[in-house]
Amino acid sequence: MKLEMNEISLAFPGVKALEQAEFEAESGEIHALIGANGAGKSTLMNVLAGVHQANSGTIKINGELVEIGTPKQALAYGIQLVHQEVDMALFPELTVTENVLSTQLITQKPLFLSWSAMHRRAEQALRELDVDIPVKKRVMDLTLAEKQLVLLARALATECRILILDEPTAPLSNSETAALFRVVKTLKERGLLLVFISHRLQELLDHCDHITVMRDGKHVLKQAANQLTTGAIVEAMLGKKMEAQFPDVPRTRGAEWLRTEHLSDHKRVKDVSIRLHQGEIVGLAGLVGAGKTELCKLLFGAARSRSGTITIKGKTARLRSPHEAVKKGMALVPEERRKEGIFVEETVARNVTAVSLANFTTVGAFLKERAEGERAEEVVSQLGIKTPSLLTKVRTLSGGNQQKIAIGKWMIDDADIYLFDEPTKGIDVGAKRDVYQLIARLAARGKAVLFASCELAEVIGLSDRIYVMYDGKIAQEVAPDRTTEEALLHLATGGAVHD
Amino acid sequence: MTNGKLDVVSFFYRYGTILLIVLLIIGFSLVNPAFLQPANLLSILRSISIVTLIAIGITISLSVGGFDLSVGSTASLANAVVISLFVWYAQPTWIALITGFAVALCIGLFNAWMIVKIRIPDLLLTLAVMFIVQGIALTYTRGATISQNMIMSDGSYATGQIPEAFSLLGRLPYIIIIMIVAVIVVHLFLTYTKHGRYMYMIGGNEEAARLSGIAVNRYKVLAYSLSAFFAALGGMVLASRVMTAEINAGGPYLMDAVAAAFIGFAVLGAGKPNAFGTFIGAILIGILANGLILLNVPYYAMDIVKGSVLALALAVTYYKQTN
Amino acid sequence: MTNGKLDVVSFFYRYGTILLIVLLIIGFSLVNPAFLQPANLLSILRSISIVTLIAIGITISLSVGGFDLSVGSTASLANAVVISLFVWYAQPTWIALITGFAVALCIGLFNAWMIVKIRIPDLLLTLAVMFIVQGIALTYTRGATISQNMIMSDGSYATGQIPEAFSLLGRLPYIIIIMIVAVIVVHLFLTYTKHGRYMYMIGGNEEAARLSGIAVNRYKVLAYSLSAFFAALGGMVLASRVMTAEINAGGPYLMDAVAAAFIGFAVLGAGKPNAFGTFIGAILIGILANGLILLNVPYYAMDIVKGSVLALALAVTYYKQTN
Amino acid sequence: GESEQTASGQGGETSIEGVPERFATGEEVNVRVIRKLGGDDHTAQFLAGVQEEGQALGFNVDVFAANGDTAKFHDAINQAITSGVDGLILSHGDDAATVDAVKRAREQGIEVVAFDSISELSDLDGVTLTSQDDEALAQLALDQLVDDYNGEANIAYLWVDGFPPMVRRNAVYTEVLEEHPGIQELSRFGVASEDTSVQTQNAVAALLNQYPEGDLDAIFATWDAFAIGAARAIQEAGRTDVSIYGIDVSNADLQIIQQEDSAWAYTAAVDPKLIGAINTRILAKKLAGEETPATYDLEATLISREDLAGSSEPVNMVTLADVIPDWGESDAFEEEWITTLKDYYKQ
Ligand SMILES: Nc1ncnc2c1ncn2[C@@H]1O[C@H](COP(=O)(O)OP(=O)(O)OP(=O)(O)O)[C@@H](O)[C@H]1O
Ligand SMILES: Nc1ncnc2c1ncn2[C@@H]1O[C@H](COP(=O)(O)OP(=O)(O)OP(=O)(O)O)[C@@H](O)[C@H]1O
Ligand SMILES: [Mg+2]
Ligand SMILES: [Mg+2]
Repeated sequence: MKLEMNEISLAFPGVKALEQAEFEAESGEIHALIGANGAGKSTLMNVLAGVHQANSGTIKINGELVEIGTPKQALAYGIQLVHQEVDMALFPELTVTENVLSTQLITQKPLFLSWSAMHRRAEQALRELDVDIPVKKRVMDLTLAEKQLVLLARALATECRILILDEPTAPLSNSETAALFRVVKTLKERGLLLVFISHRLQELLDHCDHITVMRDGKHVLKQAANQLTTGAIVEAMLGKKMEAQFPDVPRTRGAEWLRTEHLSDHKRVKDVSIRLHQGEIVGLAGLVGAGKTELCKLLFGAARSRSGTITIKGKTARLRSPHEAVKKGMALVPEERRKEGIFVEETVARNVTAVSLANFTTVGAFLKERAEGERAEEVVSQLGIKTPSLLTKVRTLSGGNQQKIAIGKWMIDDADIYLFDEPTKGIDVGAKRDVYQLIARLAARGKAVLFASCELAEVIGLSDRIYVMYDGKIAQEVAPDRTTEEALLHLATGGAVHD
Repeated sequence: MTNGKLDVVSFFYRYGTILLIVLLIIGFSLVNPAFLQPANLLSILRSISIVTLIAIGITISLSVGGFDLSVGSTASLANAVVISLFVWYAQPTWIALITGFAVALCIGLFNAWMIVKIRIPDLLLTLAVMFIVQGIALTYTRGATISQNMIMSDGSYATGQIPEAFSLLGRLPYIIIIMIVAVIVVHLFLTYTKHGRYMYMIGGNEEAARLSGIAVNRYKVLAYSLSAFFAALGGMVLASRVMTAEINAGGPYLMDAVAAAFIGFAVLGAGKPNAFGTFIGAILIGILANGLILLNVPYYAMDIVKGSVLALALAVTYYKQTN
Repeated sequence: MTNGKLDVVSFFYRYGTILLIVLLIIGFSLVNPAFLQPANLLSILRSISIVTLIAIGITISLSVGGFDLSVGSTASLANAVVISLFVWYAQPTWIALITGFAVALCIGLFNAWMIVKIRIPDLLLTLAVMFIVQGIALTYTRGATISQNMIMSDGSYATGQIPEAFSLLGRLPYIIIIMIVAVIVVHLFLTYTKHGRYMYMIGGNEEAARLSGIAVNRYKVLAYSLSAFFAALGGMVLASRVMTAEINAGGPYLMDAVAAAFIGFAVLGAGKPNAFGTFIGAILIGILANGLILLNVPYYAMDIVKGSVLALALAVTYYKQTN
Repeated sequence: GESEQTASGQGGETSIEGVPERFATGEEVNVRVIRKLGGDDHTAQFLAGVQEEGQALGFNVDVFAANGDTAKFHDAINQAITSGVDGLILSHGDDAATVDAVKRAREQGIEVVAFDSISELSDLDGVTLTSQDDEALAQLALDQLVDDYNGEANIAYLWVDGFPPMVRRNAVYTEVLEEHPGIQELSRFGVASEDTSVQTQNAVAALLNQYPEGDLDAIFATWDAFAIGAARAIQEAGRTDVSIYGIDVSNADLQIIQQEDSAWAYTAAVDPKLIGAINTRILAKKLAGEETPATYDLEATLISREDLAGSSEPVNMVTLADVIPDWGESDAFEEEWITTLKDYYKQ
């Protein structure tokens, strides 16, 4: 089967998301779709899946013109899309079973459902993915990674011919990513066409057959993966050569600013003792579910600890809310941006100034909107946020640009201790570099940075010291220049310490 | 937190409302043994049947993530239509019933159409429709009560009689049977059929449902039609019970029905609008109303107790999420 | 879609409600020139002032993503407290006002506490509190109207008088001034201050607001206190206008206030609850009620017109998102 | 009966002399008062009247108001029947189902008195239907209006359909208009809702703007909630050219009537408390097994602003009796044994 999308154009108010975009792929291949944030990857795939209707252009399957106006029509052609924003595609109050089988129920005819059969099918679909999530659990109680897996299971549980995975690996760690690609490979062997969107270029080069690169809504390159290098891809997607990934900004380590002793919440964080100095980037490495997010939330007062102490700049702190943490000079870029980081119905400017409004007030707390706009403009250009204007609602920005906004809002106010929880998730390589730069510059300016990530390479590349977390505990502290990804992975999966 | 504590909390979440009902029954019957007489228990069931029917309508609209505030007026209008067909036009029972349901269906379809096509948020649209339907009901009856032998505007007397068969609807045991059948059917429908699950999916995440290829609009139309249907059924049972059509007769049921549907969320830990829970919610309200009269609580203080018990039921339900 | 069409749609979104008001004014004054007399326009403003004050309370609660249904009962209670302090206890104006506001504040704090600490959803909790406060108001007045020189339960007569100063609140021009000042202050507060901005952010995404270091709970407490404050202010202006405390006097304002606040969402394209929009919404409702009386529309048909105009306003507002 | 009251056996068996057997032993009498309306002052006074009289007679009186909810009204009646009360006083049971309910109550041997309820009740054996004489109320107020303006007046009519008393008052109004073609109805308004008085106030304010000074002479308000709203609106508009002729009275009404320049000139009324008291007395007679009539109309009185202005003290519902002869007093059904019983329980 051959899929052709020709001259697809689509304009949203203020942006031309797609301009004569082209996409061609065939069954039995894994086809990577690459592009900078806002290049139009998700939009193009949304057109294919019937979520958006193109203003012009044609879609052909096996040379035949097809009309895809609704998700239902797309499903009829066997087109399945695993959405980038998982929360947009899940039913939080319903069980895992119902979420996995949500497209499935359609094809079943009997009036009454058999719950036991449904649970079994869902379990089976999950087992194919090698994951173990209780099927009767409600999806709102799952972690982001688990939610992602549920979505994958949903796609697998359905008869499908074209499976589009829009950044499925963003919340996954290396081992889960590997498991995912195993599944993807078997699907390919079954003759499916897999479209894979990701910003992790290496994994695409390793696993994909063809690569299509988009830039600014246009097709720029299609080639077999084995003829490409990361450098070539990056050049195609950014339109310029890529400099060194990890910045080398000189910094000096100062006083100890954050310290925890035996910090526990008796659930996901156990007996964590870490320290963080001024002018230092400390990595927090660990697989999905290791407890990194929970630890960050404890440090930020967003969750309650049950025992242990937190010391900030030498003073024991009892944080009862993020509000208090912010007052003590802390900042957190949370993991789930859509739920926790941004205000989707507000404008870019208002998002960016959300935490620093106090800087833009006159007496009586009245706002100085001009000053606010000017500062917002600076942040937008500093982070390279791609937005039609400062007054655009954040809802309409691409995933990566939303992530930049979640980071950007902490850039105006001067916090001292920065907690980054997976800050590079879903952003393109160019922007990743910008984020690394930004973090390094923060440290150089004498801030203390805790950098939690499940991408071990970036932890190694950026950090001065690394704590490896496993099962809620700090497995070990390592120095980045004396370790490798393999060694970290070993520790992060509960392996014993070799020296 | 220890597991023991967690269990207590989730026990309360599941069984809190039912426990509250049991405690109230015990309390009331200790104070006044008359409370436990079968006749009194039957009166309680009878007294909640109209609220339950209307609340089931609300429950269905809640299941798709909507909220139908127009059910009270729809009940009023159905009440007026049915009685007027008997009294003014001497129609047989089946014509009256069909007409009543047809009118309600129009309201349901109008609601759904405005919500689906114009995308007016449910709460706002049904608020507007509540006023409109209330006005239509009032205009239809010219603001007067319809009753047998009433004086018509031309000075003659209305000659139509309300058929005996119709008056059975509001009598024991039929009134209770209608309620129980409605609860069971809707509960099975929502929980064990494909359509019910789709409705919950739409309620849980409309966008995701649309992406899953569910015919969201069709189910919303269904939900608002059913909601109007049950409101009309409630209005007709009311008509049969009081044998007249008073102005805005269904209006006062709205708040109690909303309360019953909301209490029902947590019953047995469902966490979702569900017909069985709604029934339990209605029972709670009904027992309170009945027991407080038996205890001679002054009528003006009853709202305090009702509100407090509602708040307590909510607190028990939602305290779970606090920790 | 062409840009021209887009502009028409967004023009309607922004100015639809105001256009509707202008059309109504032109229509009514063509039919009956009396409509445009200054005296009549003042009557309209006077008639909407209480609704506007209560609706402002709702608007504030909506801004933090909540919904305060207890405002109507709070207004009733404030009305009863103020009049009773005058009539039963012969207190001076300032004590009566302070007590009234203090009582309202307790309600607001209770609402906020239950919502923030027990995490009961706003709509449900304030529904329960609505019943409770209504019951408290009824019990406090023993279900009777409080008026000067009334007979007390011990057979004596109430001797307190309502001070002249207090009765000014409900008279022209003060009643209109109070309303306009409230609209302006709240509008400035919500739109141009840091606190207002924070409240909208909480309404937009509570979790993100919390993680942005905004003291979410504190703002919720503020919002519900302000909501109760404006409800109480509405109740007191009502008290001054009618000089008695009727049973549940504030209750009927709830629905109109909700309608006004919702219509206000779209005014000038705000897309959010906002005090100015709420005021425009109240004006729309007030003009309708007044104009329809001048047209001699039977009262029972007024609800139809009111509901239809509300639906029209909503349709104009939300049709935008359809395309 | 005897005029001497004697009570003996304070410690043991009670026996009250000179009263019917049913009350002689001091055996409990449970009375339930159920009113369909609620939320207005008339209700509060009516219930207070029943309660006061009932307690004076040594009854246990429980009251319930259904706030206009018919089904709730019936739930309360059912419950009263189930719990086996001795007597029932119903008020405003104007729906057909009330007839069935009262039939059932009678089958259980419960004595029933109903006020302002559906007329079929008077056909039931042993039931007394009392009413305010609505025709008389309307006639009194309208006659005064016709008189004052010599049959030539432009008026506004405040009335709402849907309630039996309103229907009866309207019938009189239509008749009077036919008889006096000089009386012109310019406009009408009426709502029955929880905030009737305020809505009326806004509506009359609009009407006053429509009819400038001199165009409108009088307002006939068929309910005091209308009259209150109209009076306030006229006062707010600062007009003195319009007079209100109303029906019903409450303490709040009296305060408005007595205000300086009040437009409310006349109101025709029956003392609601007295209604309650008389209903109770009729019930007592039924319990005693005495003969009672099938219907009873309570007499209406016309209260004028001038009457009230004559008083040096502000007048309220109690002191109204000092101003209006016979107000609130009636010895209807005040049998000698009833006085005896009251005296006994006074101790
Ligand atoms: N619903 C929408 N309304 C308006 N603009 C939109 C909408 N969806 C996407 N856009 C815009 O279209 C452009 C392409 O967005 P798209 O989501 O396709 O990017 P992407 O390539 O998937 O980026 P990322 O890697 O960040 O996910 C962006 O500029 C975005 O702001
Ligand atoms: N809301 C939740 N409900 C139940 N279990 C949860 C929840 N959130 C996290 N967990 C579990 O707690 C453990 C630690 O989760 P946490 O999110 O802190 O991990 P993490 O290291 O940050 O991983 P991730 O890469 O997913 O962010 C995991 O086992 C996860 O399954
Ligand atoms: Mg994307
Ligand atoms: Mg995490």
